[in-house]
Amino acid sequence: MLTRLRLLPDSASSVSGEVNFFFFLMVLVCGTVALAIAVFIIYCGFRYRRRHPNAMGAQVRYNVPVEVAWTVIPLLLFMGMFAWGAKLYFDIERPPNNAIELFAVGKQWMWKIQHPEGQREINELHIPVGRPVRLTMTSEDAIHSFFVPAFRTKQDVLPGRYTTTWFEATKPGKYHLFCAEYCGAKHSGMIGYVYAMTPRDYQTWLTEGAPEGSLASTGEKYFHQFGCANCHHFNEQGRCPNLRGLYNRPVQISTGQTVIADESYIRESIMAPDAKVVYGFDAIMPNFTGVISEEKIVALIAYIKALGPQPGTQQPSSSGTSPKEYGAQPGIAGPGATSNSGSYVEKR
Amino acid sequence: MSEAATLALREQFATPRQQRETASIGMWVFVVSEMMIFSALFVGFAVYRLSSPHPFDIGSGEMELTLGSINTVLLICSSFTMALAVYNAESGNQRWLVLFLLITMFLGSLFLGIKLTEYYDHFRDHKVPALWFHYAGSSAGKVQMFFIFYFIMTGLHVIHLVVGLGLLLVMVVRSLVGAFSPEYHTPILMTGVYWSFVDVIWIFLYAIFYVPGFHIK
Amino acid sequence: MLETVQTPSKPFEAVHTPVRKNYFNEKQGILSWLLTTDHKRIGILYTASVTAFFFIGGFFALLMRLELLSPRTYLVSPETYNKLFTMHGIIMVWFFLIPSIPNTLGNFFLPMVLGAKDLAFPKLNLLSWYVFMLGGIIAVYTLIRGGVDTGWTFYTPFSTTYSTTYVVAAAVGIMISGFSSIITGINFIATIHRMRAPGMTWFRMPIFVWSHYATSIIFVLATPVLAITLMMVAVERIFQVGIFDPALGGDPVLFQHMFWFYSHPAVYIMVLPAMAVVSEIIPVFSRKPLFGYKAVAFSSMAIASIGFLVWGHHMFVAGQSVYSSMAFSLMTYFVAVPSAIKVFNWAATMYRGSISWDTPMLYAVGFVGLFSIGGMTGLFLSALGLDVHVTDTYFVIAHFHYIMVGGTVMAYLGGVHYWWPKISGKMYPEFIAKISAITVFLGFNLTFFPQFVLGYLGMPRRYAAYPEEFQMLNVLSTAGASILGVGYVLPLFYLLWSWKYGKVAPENPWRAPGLEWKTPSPPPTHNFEVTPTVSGLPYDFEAQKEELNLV
Amino acid sequence: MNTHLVSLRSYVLTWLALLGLTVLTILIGFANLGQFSVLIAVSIAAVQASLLAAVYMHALFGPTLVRVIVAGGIVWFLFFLTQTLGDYMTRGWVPFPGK
Repeated sequence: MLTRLRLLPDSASSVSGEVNFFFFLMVLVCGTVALAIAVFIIYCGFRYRRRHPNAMGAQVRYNVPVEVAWTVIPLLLFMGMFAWGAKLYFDIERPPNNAIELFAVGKQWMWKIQHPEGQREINELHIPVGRPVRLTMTSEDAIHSFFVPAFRTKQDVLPGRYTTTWFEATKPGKYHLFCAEYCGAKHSGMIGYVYAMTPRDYQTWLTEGAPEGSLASTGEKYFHQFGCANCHHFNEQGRCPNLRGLYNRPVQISTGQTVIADESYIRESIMAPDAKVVYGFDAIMPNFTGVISEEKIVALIAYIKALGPQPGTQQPSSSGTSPKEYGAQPGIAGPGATSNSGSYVEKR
Repeated sequence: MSEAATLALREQFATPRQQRETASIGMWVFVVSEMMIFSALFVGFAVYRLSSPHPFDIGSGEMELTLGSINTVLLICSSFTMALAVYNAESGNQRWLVLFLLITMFLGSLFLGIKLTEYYDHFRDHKVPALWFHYAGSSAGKVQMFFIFYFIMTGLHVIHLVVGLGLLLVMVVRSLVGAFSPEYHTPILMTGVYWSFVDVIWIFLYAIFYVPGFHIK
Repeated sequence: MLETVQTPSKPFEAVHTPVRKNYFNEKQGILSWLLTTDHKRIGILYTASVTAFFFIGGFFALLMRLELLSPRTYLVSPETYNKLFTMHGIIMVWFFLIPSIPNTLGNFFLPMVLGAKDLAFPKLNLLSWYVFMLGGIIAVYTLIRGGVDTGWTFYTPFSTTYSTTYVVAAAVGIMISGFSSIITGINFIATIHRMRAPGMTWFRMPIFVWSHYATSIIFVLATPVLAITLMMVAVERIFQVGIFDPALGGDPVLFQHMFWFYSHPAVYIMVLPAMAVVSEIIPVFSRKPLFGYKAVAFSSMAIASIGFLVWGHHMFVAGQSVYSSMAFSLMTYFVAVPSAIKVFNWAATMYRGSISWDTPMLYAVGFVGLFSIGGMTGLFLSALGLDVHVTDTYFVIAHFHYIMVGGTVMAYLGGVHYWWPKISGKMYPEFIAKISAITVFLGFNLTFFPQFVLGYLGMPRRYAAYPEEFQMLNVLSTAGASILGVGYVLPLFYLLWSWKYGKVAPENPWRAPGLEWKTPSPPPTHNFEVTPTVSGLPYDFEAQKEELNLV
Repeated sequence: MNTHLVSLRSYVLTWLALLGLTVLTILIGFANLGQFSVLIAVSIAAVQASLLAAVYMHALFGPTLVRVIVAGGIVWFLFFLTQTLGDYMTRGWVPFPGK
């Protein structure tokens, strides 16, 4: 029985060490204070216990220096905790540029993972050690939460929206994957494992899986199946915008604002096409809500990402810096935008 | 101290002044609490309006601006007549007190009638979310969101207005039996505070639901 | 009225007298209770109701702990388990913790501590109990029909779209009980402002009043938001329109903002009155004025106001903006300062006191210890980078149970024992009471301390089944829960027993300086035979030395 | 008997001011000011609400406590509004998507 008793979780990601360190430092600081209070109270309880039924304590009401001290010192301590916590949070939340990009769809009650190479996994996630992995996640129903204790990472997965999380495994092994946001009857069954593998094992795993095709090629299939290709031609003659080179570029929309065509924007354009219509086009695209599943959208996004730039134009850098304006026709586009993740930027 | 004031003094209070002030504080705290009820809806509306301003403008364009404006004027006038009722209660002028209370009730009922007419128009135009909603243009979901907030907020306001009318009726009856005097008319004061609060809420509803749609028509 | 023969010089010694007329025996019969406007009787009505709800909620907790003995589901199905924790949360939060202290001890003692005859609006007070009971009955009806499985947080879109249980009924029940909170808040605020005894200025009010004032502010400002949020959930569920459902253009995170705008301050509704009780008990059993009175009074107000600015710390991983999270985290650290000040002040009050370890003091000191641990683990949760790992795990469960059970319930029991002589006119049995206080303390720690470890290990909350490596700690926790259960059942029996068979209590058994002890036990219907006047600071043992026979 | 808290003159002037502001609101609505029209309309509504509260609801003439209560309520509402909107408006600021 005792062999089952564990007191500490695995520490297997690039941030887990610092989280551990911060945690135990907090335990040390708070533990010391708690112990001091306890010892003080017990000491008073014995030292000043009532020895005579009519006895009265010292009639002291306040002591300003002492009170100021125990207001200011905790405040400073707390500010330190805040600063460190915030810095750590920033590190946990901001993905590096060279991450492997995977997609996860949560639904009652399973995790579906899609690799760009085409592998699909359910309640399992295979990743290489030593490379950051970024997950773009969404839910098909209630809110879920992607939680890997060994990586000290957790992110709610919301329906109708993409959220992201990232981690870099540092130790090969098999780690728990939990859903941490209550999502219904079999919430506690929405669990799985993350397999962190050495790069070589990972390569083997990738090739052994032997999927029919990459995620992008699946997306291409859907691109034709759902009739996208009927309007979205890869030239400027179609009734709809040319999607080549769209990904991660600024797009001017009909209200005059500019948005970045990231995953969220592409998803929104499929599910609510009239929300942000590209400047110069009519809102003729049908609404695919309820027609297409989140997993198929993911494949379509992978396809659009893989389309690459228009022949003859410069390949944008992978981080999306200095992007070119993406517009209906050359020359219509407004000034370069700096917005991110589909947020609005007022036209100057 | 008049007999009415003495009779109205509850046993937990020492003086009529203490009783009056306590009532006033209680009423104002209640008003602030009511304000927080609407505040949640205002915050929700602000969030959605900010994220999709154009569909919300379209929604405002569906509002009947004449009726809305008339209603605003009606409620402002009713607050005025309510204030006059309070004024006459202070001077013990029973007849005028009852008259102004009745005018206030009349204006309030008129508002209610116009509001219900508007609701009927929305129903006719298929603008009632869930029951009968149809919007042909783009972003129908967001336009519907506008109407959801419109119906919840104005509906809640109408409920408050009806409660106010009920209070006024009670005040009319109590005035007629001579319950109030220059020394004791706290219930009239409190009714006045409540009624003006209902007016305040409407003024904000008018600003957020009707005004942005004027230039669309 | 029968005259008391107690000698005024020794109000702390019991004298057998013919039974006086008091609030309890002056009128008899069920109707005299159901139509009463006496704040003391309404306090008793509330006490009976919340005790019933406490044991209903506790029963669910017991079933949950039994289920968690095994890593696999063996006792109840996962669906039932989900209903168990939901109903446990709903009943404990809205039908026990929120009204627990303010509506029982607060109702009973706020006017007495202020030297008033009654609350400002006695009829509204009675109305609040009926409204509360209506809400409670709807909640129990929900329970009988099969319960709710959304978690007490009602997160959308699960609650609005996917749950197949009685969400609307539960939401309506909670909404209605919310109005009882609002009524109580209005009543308390008006009372504190205008019903104080002659001479009782703001800085002569005991902390009990200050804390209840702070609580009332939260009642009045936060509860309406909950009511309207739950109404929107009900509307969305009934009409299937999208207010929060992303499929129709809504935003589930907006629901979380609105919900926590109420529910975080609600935590302070639960704990501020507990602090109020402890701030009364510790000075009396140390025979020493509360140390740093003004700091404690202002920290109550600071908690009530800053407490409104921190709700987003429940949403650090919920898809909230990073900058927003930082602002909320910063505010959370600010609100921790006044809590820390209070703990230090309570400890300092004991220094150089004359400490007597009666049951109320045991509970109060237990409160200080458990509340400190609960508060300090709150610092872990408000540290952004740590919260990512521990939020939505058993770490959170342990943290808020330390605050609410270790804090509020300990203080509630302490307060009930402290004022029991005044409420019932009888003394409770001291020895068994001490045993039960220690049982509660030990059982509590055994139940919830292992959950901190479980949380850091990564066991998510609301799991009916869990990986085997968590079993050992869960078994420990369940063992603790059974001890805790015994500790909670004991007082129910010996307190009721003592009401009939206990020793007669004197007017002021603890030789406390507060106004509520300057009237017979149990008090007469109008609290005081003569309206008291106040001429000095609270907790003034020195000034009442003669009267209380202290040296 | 002169026991009036507020004079008749104040009541009438307030009434006229309220009606005047309503007319102003309507004019603002007709002027095509885009998203500013709702902002201005709400600001005017706030002025109207203050007038109503101050004169018709006697907030200006009653005890200070009443004004404190109202101010407190407004401040709390603004906390609620700004902190919630703050989340939505800062979501795109950080160069990583989906937050």
